[in-house]
Amino acid sequence: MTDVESFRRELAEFLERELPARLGTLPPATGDYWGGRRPELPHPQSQRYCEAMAERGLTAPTWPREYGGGGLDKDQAKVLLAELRRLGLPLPLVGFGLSMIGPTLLQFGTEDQKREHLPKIVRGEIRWAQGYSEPNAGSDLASLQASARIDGDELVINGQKVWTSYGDKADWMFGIFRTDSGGKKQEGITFLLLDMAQPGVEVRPIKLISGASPFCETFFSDARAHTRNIIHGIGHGWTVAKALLGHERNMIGDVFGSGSGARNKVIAGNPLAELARDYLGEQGGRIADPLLRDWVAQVSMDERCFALTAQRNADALKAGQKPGPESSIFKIYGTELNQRRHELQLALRGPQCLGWEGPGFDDRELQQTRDWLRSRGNTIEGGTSEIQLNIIAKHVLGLPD
Amino acid sequence: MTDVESFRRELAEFLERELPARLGTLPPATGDYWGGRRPELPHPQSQRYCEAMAERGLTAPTWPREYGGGGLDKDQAKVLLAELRRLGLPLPLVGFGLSMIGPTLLQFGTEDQKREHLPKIVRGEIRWAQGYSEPNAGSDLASLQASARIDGDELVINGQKVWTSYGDKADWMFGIFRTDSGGKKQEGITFLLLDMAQPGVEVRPIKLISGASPFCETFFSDARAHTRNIIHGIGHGWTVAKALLGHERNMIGDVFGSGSGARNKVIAGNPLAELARDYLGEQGGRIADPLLRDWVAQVSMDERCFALTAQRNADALKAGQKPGPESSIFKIYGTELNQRRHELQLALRGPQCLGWEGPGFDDRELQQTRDWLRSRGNTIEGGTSEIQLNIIAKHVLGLPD
Amino acid sequence: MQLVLTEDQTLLSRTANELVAGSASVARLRKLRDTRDERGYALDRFARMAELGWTGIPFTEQDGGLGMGLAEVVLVTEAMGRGLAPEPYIPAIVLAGRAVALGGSAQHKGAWLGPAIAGEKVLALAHAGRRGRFDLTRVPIRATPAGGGFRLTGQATQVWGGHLADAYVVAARTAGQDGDRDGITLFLVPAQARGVTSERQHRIDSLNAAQLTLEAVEVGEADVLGRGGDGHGLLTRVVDEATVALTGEMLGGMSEAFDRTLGYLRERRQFGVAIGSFQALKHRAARLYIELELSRSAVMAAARALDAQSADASQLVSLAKARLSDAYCLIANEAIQLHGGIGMTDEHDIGFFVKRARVSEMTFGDAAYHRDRFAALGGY
Amino acid sequence: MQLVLTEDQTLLSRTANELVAGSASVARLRKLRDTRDERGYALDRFARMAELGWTGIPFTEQDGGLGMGLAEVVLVTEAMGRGLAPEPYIPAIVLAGRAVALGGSAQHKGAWLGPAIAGEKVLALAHAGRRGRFDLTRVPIRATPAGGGFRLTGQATQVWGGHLADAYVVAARTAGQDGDRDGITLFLVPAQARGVTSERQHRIDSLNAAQLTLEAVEVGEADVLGRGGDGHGLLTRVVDEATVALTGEMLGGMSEAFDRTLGYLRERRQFGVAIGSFQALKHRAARLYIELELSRSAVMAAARALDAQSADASQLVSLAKARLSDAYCLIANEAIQLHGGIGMTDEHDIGFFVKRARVSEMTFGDAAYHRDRFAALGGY
Repeated sequence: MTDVESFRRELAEFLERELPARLGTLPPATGDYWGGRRPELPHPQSQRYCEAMAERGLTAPTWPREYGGGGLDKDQAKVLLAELRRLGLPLPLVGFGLSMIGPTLLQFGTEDQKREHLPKIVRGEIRWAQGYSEPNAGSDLASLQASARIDGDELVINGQKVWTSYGDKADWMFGIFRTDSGGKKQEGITFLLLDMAQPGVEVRPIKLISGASPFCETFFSDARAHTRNIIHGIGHGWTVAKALLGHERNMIGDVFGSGSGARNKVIAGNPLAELARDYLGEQGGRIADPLLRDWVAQVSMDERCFALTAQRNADALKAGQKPGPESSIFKIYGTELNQRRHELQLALRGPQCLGWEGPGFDDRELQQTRDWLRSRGNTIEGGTSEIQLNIIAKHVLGLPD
Repeated sequence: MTDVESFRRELAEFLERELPARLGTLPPATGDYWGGRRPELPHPQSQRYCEAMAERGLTAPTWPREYGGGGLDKDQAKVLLAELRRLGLPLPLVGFGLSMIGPTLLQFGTEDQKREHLPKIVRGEIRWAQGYSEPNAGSDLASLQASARIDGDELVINGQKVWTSYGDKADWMFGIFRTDSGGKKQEGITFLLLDMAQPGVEVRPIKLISGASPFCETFFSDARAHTRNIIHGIGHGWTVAKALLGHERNMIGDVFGSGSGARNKVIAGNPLAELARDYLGEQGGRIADPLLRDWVAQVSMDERCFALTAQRNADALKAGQKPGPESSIFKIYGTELNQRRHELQLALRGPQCLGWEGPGFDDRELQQTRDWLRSRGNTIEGGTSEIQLNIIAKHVLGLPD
Repeated sequence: MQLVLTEDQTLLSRTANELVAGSASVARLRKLRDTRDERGYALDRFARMAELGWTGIPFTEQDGGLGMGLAEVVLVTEAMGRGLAPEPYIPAIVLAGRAVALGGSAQHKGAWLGPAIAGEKVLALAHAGRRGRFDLTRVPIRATPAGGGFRLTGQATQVWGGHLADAYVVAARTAGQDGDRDGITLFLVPAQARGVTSERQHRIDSLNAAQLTLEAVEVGEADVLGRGGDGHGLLTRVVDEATVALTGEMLGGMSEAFDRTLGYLRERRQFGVAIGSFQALKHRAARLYIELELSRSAVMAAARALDAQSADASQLVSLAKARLSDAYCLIANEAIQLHGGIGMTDEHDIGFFVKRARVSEMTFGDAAYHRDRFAALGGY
Repeated sequence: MQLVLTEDQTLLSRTANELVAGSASVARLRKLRDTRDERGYALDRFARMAELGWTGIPFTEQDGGLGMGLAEVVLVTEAMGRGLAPEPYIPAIVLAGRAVALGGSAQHKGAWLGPAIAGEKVLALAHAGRRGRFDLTRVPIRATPAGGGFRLTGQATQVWGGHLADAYVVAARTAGQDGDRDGITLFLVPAQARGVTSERQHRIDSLNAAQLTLEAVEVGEADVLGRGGDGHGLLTRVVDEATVALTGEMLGGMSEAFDRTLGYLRERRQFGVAIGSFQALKHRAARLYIELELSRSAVMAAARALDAQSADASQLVSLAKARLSDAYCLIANEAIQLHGGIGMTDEHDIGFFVKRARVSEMTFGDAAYHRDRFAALGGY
């Protein structure tokens, strides 16, 4: 392996001297840049920063160089993150290209497919969306009906997908479609890549009870994909889809504090306790309301336990143990814990948690109310808690069907 | 209907003048008398009191006179209870004869069967036990295997029953046995009455984790019953058994406060609050520990709600509505509530709840600990909570199988 | 106390459900919300409720009412809860209206109660500030002596039904301070009075609410409801009554949310079967059903206890509000989970119940507040 | 802090499980109970633990120990919890033994700690009275000055491992009163000392416990552990260490109860199928599994934090004890319910875990006590 220290030095040189020299100001660590044909810029320099980093493959540090990646090993990648943190720089690029379809292509793609798609992901040229769920295929994903019919060297796609995250902002979609209705439902499913910028594809945002619209419905009427964008072959899409779902579940687990989140919450004082003090006052240095104080302690302790379990899991992986279906517990517990945290915050704020907009409520109150409403979906999206419990019962506990 | 007032007068005459004149002292209201061939006497006069009452059918007030009952209507029966309460007298007789097999015989028995068995129940001569569950037939009762083979005008019984309440004290058993192993498991079940005082019947008490042994195992090896003691005909026992289970579930519901229990608990101050004061002290008139105070309030409120629901159910029955499977909620909620009440009492007593016997713990502490252990069985016996939930989901909510 | 409906009550319940319940009614609330309707409810609907006599239920006949009680009120509010009817029946009639009925003079009743029962004028009651939480002694309006009377100054928040109301019952602090029961006075203040401004507030349930600001509003003896400085008792009484009315509404809302969820469990198919056939979901549904049954008993008992003014009435009010708060929120959360993704969409109606559940929970005290009150009233 | 076992720790864990875990070991406890064994555990077993070096784990090498820590102790106690081993490892070694190690003089260590580590003498610690609940400032023994020293009088209850112990570490009040941290002194009192009587107590878990009565027991400076009047800190420290050791035992007990329940779910057939195939039971089992995983993390973290004497060590101790108390009781209750009737019989082993769960919960503070402590240590 290369000498980590020399790597750090040349990286620092690039980040501290060369980049500023070329770009002038660099974007701050806040605000994610998702790239794409119609990129949203959290900072005027976000795109140029991304491109400059991409030249060295630093948007996808561990991907092989031949596909535009940085070809770094784990230690070097850690150094990169450390340096970015040290210099207060953001990740140059985020998105489902890097987190979902990229790794999937590296695992299942042909040489041509990798060469065609990975470099564009690395450079942030294409923003990707996921086409999985359908109105009648939620927990029972394999019963999907959106169809792809072979027509020469193209596939003709009809049907509907739902819960497409940021579908209205995406350029290409990776998804699963039915190419054969006979036989077992898991068979006859094909994993496809398709360009969403075509007449046969229509995207409609879905408004949630929280008022936000992070998801979309996608309608296909004779949309077209090229057969060279079939991943892992006709009828073998289910294998690819399941592998990708694994990445997704772990990703969600991370978001809900199994990673940094919950751990930092604890280390950086206790915001719940601060909120309680603010709304309930204190007596003798303690939160004045003993029941809510106890509830704050309970949630804080559960978050600490959850973070410790995530650390134990990470330490076990470092020690060479394989990740198993136990990781389902992070999805279940992390999302439910987030919901409980929000319910607690409602209780702490009392009637001030009831605002939707306008006078009488401050911004944090209004935001928290919406976050609470949004959190109700956490235990549904990305595999419901019920499905996760089934997985644990079957694959971890070995209980019979 | 007869004039209730005149009935009350003559009843009072009998209870206040005639009875004491004949028996001298009467037993106090405490301590149940179960009768039987080897009766246990909570009070020296218990048996004579029972017999004297039985002469007028007052041990089974509402049963028809021709079978030894009192032939009273509902209002007269209420008068009887009121008078007993007023005079501080106990019920003259309790047991499964009066509460379970008696009503079942009145519903399903032949004239001969009624004439043979009911009078002995009324007079407290025979104590009855129930033979239902088996080691491999618990929730799935219909899969029972204990067999009864016809042999002339007798049945030859082999196999095992468990959870026979007070089986070691009973004289006769009513139970269900397999007379036909072919066909649907609910068919080929026959409801039998048999004398337990015979060589082929062996009874062993089951010791529970609480140390008590209210239940027994009963072993049959070529035990004998007469065919005239088949109820409702060969192979039709399941119908009888289910009807009887209904009586039992409602009985258990009553025991756990749906009836008098919980209601009185509330009206008569709050013993939980007293216990909390005793073990935790108070501050400003309130239980000193705010969390346990809240828990006391929660359990007390749940008990009140449960009692009100039982009252609402009773009022609806009075108003002419039929009892439905909703009554399953009394079994589930009543037993779980009793368990929660015990868990709370453990918490109130703290480490003093840990005693089994001997020094360092007072009698109430020791008794409560055993009652708690015993209460864990409440949600299992008489139809597990899980079975009750299935019943509600299917028969009340109409959810599909 | 009989926990069963009389024939008249059964009839009233049926009529109420016919008029205000049913799925169309949620569409009505949705429309009022999406068109940003200025009032947030339909005046003509409210007038119709008056025609049917519902607004007169809790008032004596000499006050122009029907001389019935909360046992009947909760049947109306239960139907309103099922249909998420936004009309201010509880705040205008049960809360403010009853305050005028119990504490008002003949003039007050003539000028305000009569028209309120007739559905011609809308009343509201203002007693809570932004940090008062549920404490009825922490009123945000201060009354300072001025001439013969007082000047009222301060800001009340989340005044239910307070936007475009014609007059306000205002709980003001005439003496003492937060925490004191004495020194609170209820005043009847017309919306037109100088110094009165109300501003529409938008809460998650889309029902009518307002922030009421009083600046040196002049009031006199003639505007006092009940006895001056003695308003806490009256306020507690009408809040108890409105709380029971609200638990009736909550019972209707959670029953409707539960029924819709059951329907979804029967219809929604995954893995080739109705999801209602999965035992884990069956057991959860059965547990919710138990909560519903217990809740109904609590509501009926609290209403009858208040009507009979029995000694433990306030305890039963807290019993009902605590239980309904927990049960409605539980059922609402489970309703979304059991609906899955579709339940998270604004397009689906179930979300309206989830939002209404929260507002109801936080109105007149949450479960913890009422457990504490139940214990205190129980002497521990 | 690494939350993963080293190779040595893995090896220790395996040995410990081989010696004390396994179903036979529950039969051993049953026999000790049913024969009303005078001591309630096996001295030779305890000696064997000493031979294997387990009793030396938490002590420095100059004290004759192995210089390891609680990270290793919890591996031993976890195995003991799985096997419900009644030997007084926690009370004699971790609780009383560590008190002597941390506060004792060379004489104390020579006379008592060495033999304790060798398994030749059994120590116990007495600090709780019948109404003290979990408060470490409410010690039932009073010390009154007498000559150069003190006279100790009072009665301590539920002294774990205290029956037939050879010496007692006694927490006595030398100044101040209940609630004061100052004024508590720890004395080392031989069982033979005049005025010392201990009486066997029978608790539901059938483990060794005693009521210790002191009547004017004479002690002097030489019998003091740590600094006089300053015993609360030392007591808190060793109770924290013993608490972590106990959470290890609880983790073993709940793991065993869970495994046995899983086994029953797989084997027990009703309605023609294994009851473990019913989804409602599956989901409950999966929830218990999550609790197990979180509990293990808490135990490992607390042990390592105490070993490293990190700033938040005591908070992590409370984190672990609160979680394990709730989780063990939950799993024990579910274990009976899922076993059905057979689980209620004394003949079945599962009941032993149910009983041990309760005693563990109520030892060194229940979940509510430790949530309060966690919050207080967190500054709120």
